[in-house]
Amino acid sequence: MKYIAEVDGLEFPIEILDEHHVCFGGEILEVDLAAVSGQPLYSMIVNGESYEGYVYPDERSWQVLLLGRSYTISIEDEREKRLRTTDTGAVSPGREYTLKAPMPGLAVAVLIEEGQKVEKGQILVILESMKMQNELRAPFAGNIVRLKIKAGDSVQQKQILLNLIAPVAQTSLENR
Amino acid sequence: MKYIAEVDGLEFPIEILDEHHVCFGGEILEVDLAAVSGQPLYSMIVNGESYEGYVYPDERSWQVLLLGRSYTISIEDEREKRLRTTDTGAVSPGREYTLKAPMPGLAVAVLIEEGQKVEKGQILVILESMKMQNELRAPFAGNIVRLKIKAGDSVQQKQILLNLIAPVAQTSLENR
Amino acid sequence: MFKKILIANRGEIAVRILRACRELGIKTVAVYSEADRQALHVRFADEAYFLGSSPARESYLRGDKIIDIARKCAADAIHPGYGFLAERADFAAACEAARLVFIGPKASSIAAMGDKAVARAKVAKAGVLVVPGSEGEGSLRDEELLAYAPKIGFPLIIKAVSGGGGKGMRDVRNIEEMPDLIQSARREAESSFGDGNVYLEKLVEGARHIEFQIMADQFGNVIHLGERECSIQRRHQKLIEESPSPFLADDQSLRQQMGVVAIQASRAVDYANAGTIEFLLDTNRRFYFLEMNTRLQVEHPVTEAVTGMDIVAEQIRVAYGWKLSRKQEDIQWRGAAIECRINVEDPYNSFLPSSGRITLTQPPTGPGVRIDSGVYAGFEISPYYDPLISKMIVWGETRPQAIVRMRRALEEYKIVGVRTNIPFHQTMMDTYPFISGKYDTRFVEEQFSMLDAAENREMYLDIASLMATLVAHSQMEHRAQIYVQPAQKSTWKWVNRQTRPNR
Amino acid sequence: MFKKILIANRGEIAVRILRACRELGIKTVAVYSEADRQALHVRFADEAYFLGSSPARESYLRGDKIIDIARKCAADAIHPGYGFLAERADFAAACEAARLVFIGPKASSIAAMGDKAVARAKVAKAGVLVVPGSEGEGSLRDEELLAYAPKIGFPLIIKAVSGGGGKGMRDVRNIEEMPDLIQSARREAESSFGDGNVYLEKLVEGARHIEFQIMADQFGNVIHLGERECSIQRRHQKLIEESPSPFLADDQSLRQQMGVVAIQASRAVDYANAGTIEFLLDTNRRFYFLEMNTRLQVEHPVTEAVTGMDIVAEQIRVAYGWKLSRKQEDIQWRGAAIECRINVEDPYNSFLPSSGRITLTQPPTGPGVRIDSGVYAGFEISPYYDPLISKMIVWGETRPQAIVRMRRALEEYKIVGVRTNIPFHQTMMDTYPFISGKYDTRFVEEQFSMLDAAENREMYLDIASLMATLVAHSQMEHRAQIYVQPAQKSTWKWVNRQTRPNR
Repeated sequence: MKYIAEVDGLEFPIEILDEHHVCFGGEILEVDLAAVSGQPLYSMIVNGESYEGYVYPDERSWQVLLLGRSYTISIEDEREKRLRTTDTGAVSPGREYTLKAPMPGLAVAVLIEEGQKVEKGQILVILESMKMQNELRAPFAGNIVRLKIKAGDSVQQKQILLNLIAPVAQTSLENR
Repeated sequence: MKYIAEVDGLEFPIEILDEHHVCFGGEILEVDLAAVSGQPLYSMIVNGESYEGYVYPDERSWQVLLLGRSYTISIEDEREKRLRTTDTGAVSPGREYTLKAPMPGLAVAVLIEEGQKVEKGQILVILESMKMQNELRAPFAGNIVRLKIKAGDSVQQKQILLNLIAPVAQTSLENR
Repeated sequence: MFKKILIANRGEIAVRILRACRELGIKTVAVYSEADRQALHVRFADEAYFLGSSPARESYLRGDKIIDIARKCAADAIHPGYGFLAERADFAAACEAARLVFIGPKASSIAAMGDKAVARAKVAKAGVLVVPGSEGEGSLRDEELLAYAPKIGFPLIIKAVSGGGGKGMRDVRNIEEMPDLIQSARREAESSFGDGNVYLEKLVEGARHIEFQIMADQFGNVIHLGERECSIQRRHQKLIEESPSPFLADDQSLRQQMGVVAIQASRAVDYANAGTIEFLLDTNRRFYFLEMNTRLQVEHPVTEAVTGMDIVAEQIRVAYGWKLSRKQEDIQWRGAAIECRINVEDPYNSFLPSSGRITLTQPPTGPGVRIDSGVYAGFEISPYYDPLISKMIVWGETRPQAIVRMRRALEEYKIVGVRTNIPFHQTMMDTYPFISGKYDTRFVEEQFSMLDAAENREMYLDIASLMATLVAHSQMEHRAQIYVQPAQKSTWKWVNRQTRPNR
Repeated sequence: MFKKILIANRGEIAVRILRACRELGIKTVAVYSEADRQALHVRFADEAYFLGSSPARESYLRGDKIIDIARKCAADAIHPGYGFLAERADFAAACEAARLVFIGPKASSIAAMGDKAVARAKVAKAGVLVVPGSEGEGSLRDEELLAYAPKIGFPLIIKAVSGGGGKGMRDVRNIEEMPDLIQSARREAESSFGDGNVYLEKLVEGARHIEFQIMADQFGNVIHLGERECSIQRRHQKLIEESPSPFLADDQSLRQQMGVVAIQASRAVDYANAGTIEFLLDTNRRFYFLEMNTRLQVEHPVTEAVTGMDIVAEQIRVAYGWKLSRKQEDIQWRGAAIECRINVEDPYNSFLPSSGRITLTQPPTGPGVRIDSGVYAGFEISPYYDPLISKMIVWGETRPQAIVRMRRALEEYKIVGVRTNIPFHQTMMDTYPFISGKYDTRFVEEQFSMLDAAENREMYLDIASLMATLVAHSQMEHRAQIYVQPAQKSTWKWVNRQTRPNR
């Protein structure tokens, strides 16, 4: 099985040869992956080097927490990729981002309106939780297409607050 | 639901009234039992007193580890008990004990023969495990009815080593 | 000695107090909200009583219910911990009225230090510099605050009158942004302390936050246990504390002087039990009295680590009426200690709080490591309370040893199910300003960024990619299809690891 | 300093050594057997290499393979930990030959102390009393041992020549039982050290086992870090150790004297690195040299707790060729420390070992508690190795404080899935002879019984019954049937808890 892992704009071709061998960047590596206590915590020994990290699935990608550092990695098997890249007819659509409440709380302030243009990092909503005022910001520049709450609403965890759409120009590299 | 709990020869009648109330020794108690992390570790609050203990099922009884002390408790619901005690026709059979290997190891010595009479506490088998010589003893006086190993055998965990039968005289109190 | 103590708190500090009681042979009573039936403090206590529903104002802030329970179960004292009712003079008074010993200072001392105006007047009389502010004016309305601001000058800070723990604090750079900030400060103060009153205070630039631990008995004996450096803060929330302070390390006379002042300030309000005098040090090593926390501090363990004294046990002893167990000259400091506060906040997502069930926790152990935690694997973190779930304290023969030990311990600490700020601490421990001890209270917000800091650390792009791919593969395997394609060259080379910095 | 160290061990001690390396900025290499792929030392190491199948003789005793791996991965030193290859002079020599630094004494010192005859001759010359034994005769055959026994007199002990950790030891009361005991001792020695040779030694009655921690560099500097009391043993396996020894507490001159002798003994074999001189003290406070352990001891943390020195880090530094970091006069002792060895042995079932998967572990934390463990929730305990899975060390300002702290910590320590000897330790901490410090090496076997000891503790028959019933009920509920029967009286009364001793 062949995969392409993409992180920070770099692409790593990775071929799984068998349970304990992969071809990584043209080199054969001996690997041993073990889940610790059946958790998303993994012990990986690769050519004798021992690593331990957390691996969480994200919307479209995987987040790896390794040695006190976080990596966002998107993985596709080569078939998928080939199909996507050869399929030149279609235009890659503008990205859509759905802002969900990270935890239950009170929306003490909603600082934008539906249809409004926002900058990357701009504060959209202030959510009070754990006695703290938490600022929810725009992950990238775009337009607010759906606004589902108003100031004073109390929201449940994972409740959808609004949708943000990026101009078509955005490249997939900004996935990070 | 009514139960009789028996420990150290004492009998405690316990009636479960509802999820949070029991009648214990004629007194109504407020109880709240919670399993910790879904383990056989329990937090129990009874009339405001907070206790935490391990509760393991045994062959015929329950073992409770509480405040650094171990209790062996047999529980039967009153129907069972009544049936057993009224059913005077039958003779209560001699107890049979099956000695299983507590863990994998090597039987370095088998100190008894099939059919032999043994005393309570007498060493039956010496099992080497974790580099230690472990003496397996008779839990009560009786006769060896089936001997399934010989010195030099290596045995698996829980493998049956022998069976011991107590004379009919034995009372159930010796369960402890 | 006391027979039974009720702990009017939750989480790690309730557990910390339970431990002290147990070691003193005192029975313990826990109180708990709906969300906390399975909490560690309930499991560890000798007795536990239900308090109310999850929001603090319906449970842990219900002093009336708590006193009621204490009397019913025949407790003879109440330990308030920190936060909640710890600095409420009315609660301390109510305990007294109910013939329950409040393990803390007299209500009058709390009131005196709680009223910033009185507090500052008193210590100012003792010749101590104080940070200029509006506290003398009583509680002002919004327009009054806006009018007063120019007298102090910008930048300034809005602070909650019944504040603490950085709650209800806002920095103000100019008059324009002030109105909104007053609102959000009042909101936060209201929800944290049930009191939305705020006052203004000058913001001292480049300041360090250094505090002194005080211990006093009821016979007028007062000693200090040295200082704690608490300048690593974010939104006025302390994140890392250490003792001794690297800033005072080479300045024994300044430490001496501050210690004396701290003791004077405590005497000024006739203080008994444990307390903390907070100072601001400006870049010219001038120190200003900030406030006194009339309670146990979150960061007390770093002081315990270097002095060997059990501060909570001492609190209980002096509250019972015993003399201090040590004189000032008996206090000896050994080595260096650092504390990292482990919060359920995601440092990669602007420190948003995280809640949910902890599915695995593996605390670091070994030499020189102490964990004070209120959680365990299987426990559900509710959104109702403070995000602090655990404190990691390390001790070393020297500060550098403490830092490397903290690095080691942070890497060992595994918590699955919720996001924590452990990566923030790991990054901080590799940051030059922290290592060299050259930082002020603005460092985290103004100069520190997870991303920039990360730049200085080696990347494991290849390892991370491989790990993610193997995990993805094992999960996709069932629907995987073998797909043959022409071999392809890759110019990319396996990273040479000889140069990897020590983990 | 070393760049990379291979740790030729497993379990808690491998983890302990890994931690020291990490704090020194040294890369770590773990080796593991089939059973240990998921072990903590493999997870924590920078590199990990497979050694062989689970039995020690095919993995952790394979010095050849280990040296081979060390060279392949370019390690420059090997730390043997304790047990396995730690006291094998041939292995130390092989490392030297392979230009790998053996972190421990020179092979010649190991050999000298390994040969009990040489060892005793040397220290006897230094005017130290030695326990009479047959070690001078070389390895004797069974009949020779039986013939020699009367010269020593009964009771005596059969000991393994390449012994340690109580393995292959047997007490002999009379000549009749001796033949069988020789056999089982040889068997155990063979399986533990690959050497079935044994010798005889007089059994000193009412003796206490007190040992001194030695630290020496390669420049002839030798210091001692004080004593450890190790008399709480079962089948010659230490179960609890403490420092200082309550027996020496009031006898500074004897401590002084023993320390000097310990240093002399080490010099006698030109010793370098960490080592331990074991003494027996008889009831008349006469002390006899027993043997020297030329390695790190399981119980080293109690010494670290009272001196503040990191013994493993110091081992690595002196092995690299640095001078001792402290002089004798720099060593200061603070407070008291106790260690309980947590074994997977069921104290309610004649200490039979237990194996299986640990489903939950909740180590105690808080002030003054240190855990050194090699296991975690989800780890499978295999039957191939030592039953020691964890060590709990507590420190207190005084011995009584350390004891109450240990009680507190033992009660907090939750391990589910395997049976441990924690209840044994809990019982011991409540036992008068231990509390008063009046015990000898025979105490556990001859005067201590879980049952008798339990008699002195309050029973919770009612609570235990209720808990078991509620659990049983919740599990039987689905098949439960309501059964009405005439009400019945019970003369039994709810137990009054006011009198319950503190937990």
